Amino acid sequence: MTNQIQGLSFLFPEAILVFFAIGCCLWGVFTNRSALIGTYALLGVAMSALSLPASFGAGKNLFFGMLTNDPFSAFFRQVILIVAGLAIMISLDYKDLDRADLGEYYFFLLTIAVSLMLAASANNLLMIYISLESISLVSYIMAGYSKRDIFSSEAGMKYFLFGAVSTGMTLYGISLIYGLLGTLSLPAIVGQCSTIMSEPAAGLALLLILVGFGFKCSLVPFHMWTPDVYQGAPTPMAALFSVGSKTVGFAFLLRVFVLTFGKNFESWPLLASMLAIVTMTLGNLTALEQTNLKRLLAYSTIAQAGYIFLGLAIATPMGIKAFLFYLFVYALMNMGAFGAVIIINNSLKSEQLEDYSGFYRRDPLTAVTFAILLLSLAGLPPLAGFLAKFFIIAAAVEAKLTVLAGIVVINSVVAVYYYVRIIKFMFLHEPSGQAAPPGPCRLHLHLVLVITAAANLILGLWPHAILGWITNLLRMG
Amino acid sequence: MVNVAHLIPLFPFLAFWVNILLGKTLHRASAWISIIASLISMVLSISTAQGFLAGAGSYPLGTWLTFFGQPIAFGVIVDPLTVMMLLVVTVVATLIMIYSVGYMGGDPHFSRYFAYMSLFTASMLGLVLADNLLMLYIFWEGVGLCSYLLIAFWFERPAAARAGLKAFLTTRIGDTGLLLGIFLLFAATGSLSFTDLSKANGPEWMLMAAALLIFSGAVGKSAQFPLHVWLPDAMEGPTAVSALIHAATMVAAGVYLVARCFVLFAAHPVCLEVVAVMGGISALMAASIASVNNDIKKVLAYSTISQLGLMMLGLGVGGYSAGTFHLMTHAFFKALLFLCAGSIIHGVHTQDIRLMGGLFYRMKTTGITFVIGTLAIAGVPPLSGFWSKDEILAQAFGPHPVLFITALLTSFLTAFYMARLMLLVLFGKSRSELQTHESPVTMRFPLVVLSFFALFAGLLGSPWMHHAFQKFLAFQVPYPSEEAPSKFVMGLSIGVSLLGIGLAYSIYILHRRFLPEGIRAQFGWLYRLLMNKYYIDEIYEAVFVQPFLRLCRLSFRFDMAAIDGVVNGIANLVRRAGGILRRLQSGFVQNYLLIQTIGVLIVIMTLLGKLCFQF
Amino acid sequence: MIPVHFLLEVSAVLFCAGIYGVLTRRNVIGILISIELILNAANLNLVLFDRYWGSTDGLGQIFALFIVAIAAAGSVVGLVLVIAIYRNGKSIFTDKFNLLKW
Amino acid sequence: MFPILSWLVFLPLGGALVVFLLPKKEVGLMRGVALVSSLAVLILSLRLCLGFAQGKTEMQFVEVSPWIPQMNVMYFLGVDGLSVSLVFLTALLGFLACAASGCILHRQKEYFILYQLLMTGMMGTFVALDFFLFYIFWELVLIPMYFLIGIWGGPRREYAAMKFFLYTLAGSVLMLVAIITVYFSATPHSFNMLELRNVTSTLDFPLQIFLFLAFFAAFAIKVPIFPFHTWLPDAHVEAPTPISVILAGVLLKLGAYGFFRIGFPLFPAAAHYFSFALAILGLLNVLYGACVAMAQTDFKKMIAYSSVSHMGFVLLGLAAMNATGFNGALLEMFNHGIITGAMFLLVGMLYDRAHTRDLNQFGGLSGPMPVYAFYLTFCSLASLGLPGLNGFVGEFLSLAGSFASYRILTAISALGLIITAGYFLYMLQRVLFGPIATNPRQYSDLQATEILTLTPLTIIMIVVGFFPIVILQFQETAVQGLLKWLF
Repeated sequence: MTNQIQGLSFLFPEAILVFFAIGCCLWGVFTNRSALIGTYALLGVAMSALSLPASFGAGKNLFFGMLTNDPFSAFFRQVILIVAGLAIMISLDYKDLDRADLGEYYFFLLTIAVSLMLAASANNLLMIYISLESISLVSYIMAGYSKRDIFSSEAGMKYFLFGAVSTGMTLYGISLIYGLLGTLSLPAIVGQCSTIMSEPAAGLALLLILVGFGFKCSLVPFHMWTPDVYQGAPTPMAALFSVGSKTVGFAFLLRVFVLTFGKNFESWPLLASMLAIVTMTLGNLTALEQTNLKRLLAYSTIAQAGYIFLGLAIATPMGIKAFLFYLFVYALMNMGAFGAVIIINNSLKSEQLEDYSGFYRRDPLTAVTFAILLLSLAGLPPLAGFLAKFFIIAAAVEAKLTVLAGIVVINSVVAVYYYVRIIKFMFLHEPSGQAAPPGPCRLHLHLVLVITAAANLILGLWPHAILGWITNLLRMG
Repeated sequence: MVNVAHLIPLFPFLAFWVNILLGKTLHRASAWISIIASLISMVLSISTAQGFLAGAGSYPLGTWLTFFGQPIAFGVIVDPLTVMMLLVVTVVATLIMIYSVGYMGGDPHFSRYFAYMSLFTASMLGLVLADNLLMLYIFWEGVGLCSYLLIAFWFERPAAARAGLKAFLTTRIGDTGLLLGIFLLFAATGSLSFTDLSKANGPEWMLMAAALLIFSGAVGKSAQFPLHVWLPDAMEGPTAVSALIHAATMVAAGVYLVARCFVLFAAHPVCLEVVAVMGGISALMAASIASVNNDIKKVLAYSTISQLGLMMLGLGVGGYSAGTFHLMTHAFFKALLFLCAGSIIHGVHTQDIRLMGGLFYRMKTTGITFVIGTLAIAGVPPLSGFWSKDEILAQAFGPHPVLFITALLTSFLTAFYMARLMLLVLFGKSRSELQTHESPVTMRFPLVVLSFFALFAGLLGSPWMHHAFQKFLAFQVPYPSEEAPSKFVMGLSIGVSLLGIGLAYSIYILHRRFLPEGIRAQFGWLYRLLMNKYYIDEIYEAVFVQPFLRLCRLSFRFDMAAIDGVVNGIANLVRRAGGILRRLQSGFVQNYLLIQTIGVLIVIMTLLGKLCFQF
Repeated sequence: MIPVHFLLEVSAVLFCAGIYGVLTRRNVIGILISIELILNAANLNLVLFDRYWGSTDGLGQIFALFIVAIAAAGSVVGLVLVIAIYRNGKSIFTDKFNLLKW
Repeated sequence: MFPILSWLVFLPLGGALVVFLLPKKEVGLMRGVALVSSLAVLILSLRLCLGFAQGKTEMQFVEVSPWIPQMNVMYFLGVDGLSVSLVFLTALLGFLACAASGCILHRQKEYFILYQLLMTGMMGTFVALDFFLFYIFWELVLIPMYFLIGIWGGPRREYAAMKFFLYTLAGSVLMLVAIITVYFSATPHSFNMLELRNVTSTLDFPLQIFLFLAFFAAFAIKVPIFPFHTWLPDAHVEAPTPISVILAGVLLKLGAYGFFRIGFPLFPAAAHYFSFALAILGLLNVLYGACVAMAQTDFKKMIAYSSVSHMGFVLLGLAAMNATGFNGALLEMFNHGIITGAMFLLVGMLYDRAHTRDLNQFGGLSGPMPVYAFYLTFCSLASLGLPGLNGFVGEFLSLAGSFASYRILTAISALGLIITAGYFLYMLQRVLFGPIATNPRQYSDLQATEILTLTPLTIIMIVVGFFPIVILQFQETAVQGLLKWLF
């Protein structure tokens, strides 16, 4: 029983989030319009974050091994809370939400956050499936959140159909694993899996599992939903999908494929690195000709997922380190970038690239911070994005996979084109048409941008803290 | 004894800067700054000469740079050759500058002209003082620059600008050879110093190649065949410039260079042979062209080429002192001739000799000095040209019959065309209504002084003064002793000179025709060939210049189309690939699922295949 | 006693039928039903393997129950989205929805 | 000890911050700040040169402190004979180009911020001795440069800026892979450029070749070496005058400097192996660049291709693998910076008056613009390698050095001297000589400020031309040290 009580203390941050989510829901029942609901939700995330360190003291295996309290879970939960906080902040000033049911909106948002956090600690395939589904179900709704918007509905629909099939495949894979081993607990599987890996069914099962996870991370060929959903969904949600869901997807991949099956799954490095390469290349190439910003960012996230996944594919300590660092930095970069898209959409009512012309003249702060974020995404020094890519390349080189490193760098050159093209429109072009007055000051959004841009700059030059954290974490994990 | 030799070029150099920077304020006074600077140089040169006679010699000044671990010193060489050159250059330069005061009087860029002249003087003096090939090369290019600037001095004239370009480029071809020669010499011997040349030992072929490459520099500078084409065009510059640079001093630098490196050539008979043959070709070719040309300056220009060729020939047949002797006398009488021509042009405002005539009576001083110059170059004793030319003929006589005949023929032609020039310009009746006037005193004074030199400078090397000049040159220099001219050679030389003058007289004064009908009809092709300078310019244009320019345009097009095309092509290819790949995203969700399923199937196939077949 | 492999084959057929349905049906409701087939294939597997391993904790069966519940929730969400899209696009055929593409 | 190198690198950044804080309208003040900061950099660099001990092979003014200890990245700055003259060149051209930035007529605030950022990047590249730091500075140059060309450039600025950015980036990312490979080859892993050579020179030969080629990709594009040069004419032509000055004067040197600092010392075997290939590339650069320059009608493009040609001499000197060649290459880098900087300034001055760069539209400018004519002639002569001016010494030493190693090849590339003279004089003929252009009134002669920006450069041309020892003395020892290491 002590185990379970300890477990409750572990779940304290999640509990706070649930509490605030229900609060949001109730508040929304009474008044729907209050912008304070968002602030309230933000408060919930903040309190949850404050309570997070205390939860690390709980034991390692919780709830009959359904959850684990390992360093990775700690890492992912922190990332998720940061992302959730940023998502709420960019939602606060999202104009298209002005007439929506805010109570509902923040309820769902916090629910996703809770599911993400649970997923981060899931240590049993059953738990993984449940958390995966609970993230997905809420996400489908959120993607189709703008009820009167056909684009949003279509996005929701596509997300749902694609997701349901993918998770169905994963489920089938899990059932096969259960059939092969008779257990779903990951630590138990570690001990046994060496016996089954020669069976074709094991490979089939793992591959089917990979479908669902790859769907979350939008790895090629499980990525097809990504651009459509990001484009149609409300922008803060797209941001959350692109970062939160991906974080969890990668957490699953790390836990299942690297930590659990890793050593016995001989095809993994080859399979994963092929997938990573295809992912980054396809993402980058397809992004080149995009004109809708959200769609462009969607393809960019696909490419970024490829880089991140390469860290897992290499799966050396250096690879894992690079993977974690990249994921962290990616969360910051991408949230900021989507924030910038929201600001610009607020003032221009457009997400088309050509309408970004001369945006620098209208709102220099946004333009400059957005440019920093884009350059960081492109991986140019001295920004954090560079360091992240640097580690990935370093991991590849260290593992004597110099060819992979070469592919990564060439990809990053291709990527620069479309990132810089956005910058080109914002800075090099003159504003077209009549100069619309800049929208009202959107404090939160600017704050998000400044924070993420500054973080990218600082992490690029002084990554000590994060690096130390990750190194420490790897030593413990 | 104070060494002052290194200060000689300094003053003209300072004068250059003063004139170029303060030109606007100085205006007329800039001429006197340049003249005074040259005068100081002249005085210093004389004192250097005295010092040399008193036993002073070369001395180093410092290190310029390190070259393959060897310091390249810049130092001053003081030997008979240098002393002679110093005196010639300073005297002629000073006189010509004085002349220019009058000649360039009305020019708006008066001070710039004198600045360039001073810079030239400085470079030329530096050239003759340089004690190693590298320093020589530096000043060598310096005089080339001044030549360029002064040829293109009247920049509004497109022809002048073109001529400047041509001069610089043509000489640069030779200079590049010289540079390579310097490299090669250094590679072979490890030294560039002139004093080390005599003990130069290295691979035979390298030394030979070096000597030939060095000679190519001389060919360019001294306008020898095949790089002679620039000199006639260079006559676009002011005539005083032509006198100083393109007659007396700079073009002689090539001869000076060969003389300076004479030991190197002398050690390889083949090289000497080449020098002699090239000189002979140039001499005869230029002399033949000069015989038909109608531009007073061009005639003199070809005459210069011819005379320089003769000097080369002299050096080539081993006549070290003969060549240099002719260099000195030529400097005086050719400068004189050019200045006279300048004076005439100044008076009649045309350069076409067919429009002149009878000027002797209206321009007394110019006329008399012109006659003296003509007789000197034609080799009429006892004027200076006779003695020096005689030396060369004497050297060639005997061992080199072909060269000797060439030289003799050149002498004949020289006498002929100079007489033709003189007769057409000065005598006979005026053939057009040209206003003429005698030139101002600043222009006449140098003429008188130079004609004095033209009259008597040759005596220094005559038997009457026991070949003092030759002995002076051989002083401290271990060169092979040379033949003294025999009576036979002398007689022959006088004979061809008089023959040439006589022929010209009979054609142009007695028959008063430019060319008798019969001859013209019979030798029409020859005449056209000569009038067109053997079509060498046209051949160069067609064989080198135009194909090269075409090559340049072609390479530019290649650059744009091929190289940049590949770069842009790759970029476009990548972008187009993106454009195609995005079409995969059809918008139909079931297509997406299909792609996903196919992807999974492919992976399964490979994985299963790998498991089953262990590939 | 039905042989294990027989049931496994049934579930595999179910799974493939589900995938096939998902790929071929143009009606969203039809696709929803096909998804249920996939889930049920997994359910069948889980229950089968539970028996096969003779597990004491009944993990497979519990999992199956979870799936049933989640599938129900999933269907609800799916139907919600079908209604939303019908309201906006007046159609529930997937080949009518390709506003978002390229 | 006064951290002079840090000051040199980060002073412009401070200037950029100050400009950032100024209100947008205070254009004069911004210019003032930028000028003062670049002047301070210039003075500091002079101080550096004066304090530089010439007889020492090792690094001087070294600043070391740990930076990212997890990766063993150090903040490691220092100069030796290879870099000190380039630091001075950067500071000088930085100052002069800043002074010539009057032609920037809009968005001055951004301009001066970016300009000073660029200065930091360039300066940092020359003094960084830690690979990681070096790479950061190396890439840092790209971003401001992109904006500087893209915002203030000519009609095709966006194309040129993007091309420059992507092309140079493509090269440098390969260098990044090589840097990381080198990093892992050492135990303990290290980014220290100086110590790594002990490790890298012992790697197996194929690996050395591979790494050298990766570095080569980065440097070759920057130099630029034929056939990787096509970004250069576009970028140079489109960039505004001060940026062209920086591009040609400093940026191209980064590549050649890379060979000296990294390519050769780290991979001596590869350097020996490739030296003949480098010499051939140098020959191609010289001749091809000169030929293409000859065919130009655009003044700026001509100068741009002349840069290609001149950098060929640097390559020849580099490939010579002897002291004279190395000295010549280093000196030629310095000289080319000075001369081409001045040339671009001159082109800019003419463009400001005529609003065209078409060489066929000019003529007879010697008349209305005698001072301009003087400077243009002077710089052209320096560029075509007239003895007595600095261009000659560098070319001479480079050629002499390579002649000792490759006779025929050098003899062929000496043809470049003739062609160079050809296109420069042809340019002079078209611009300065001939009948006076149609509207002489618009060609006012140079103003005092313009003369002031040109004069220091011309003085340097003369001083170095007559006393090359002024520059050579700095690099002599370092070159000896490098050679000792190579053989």
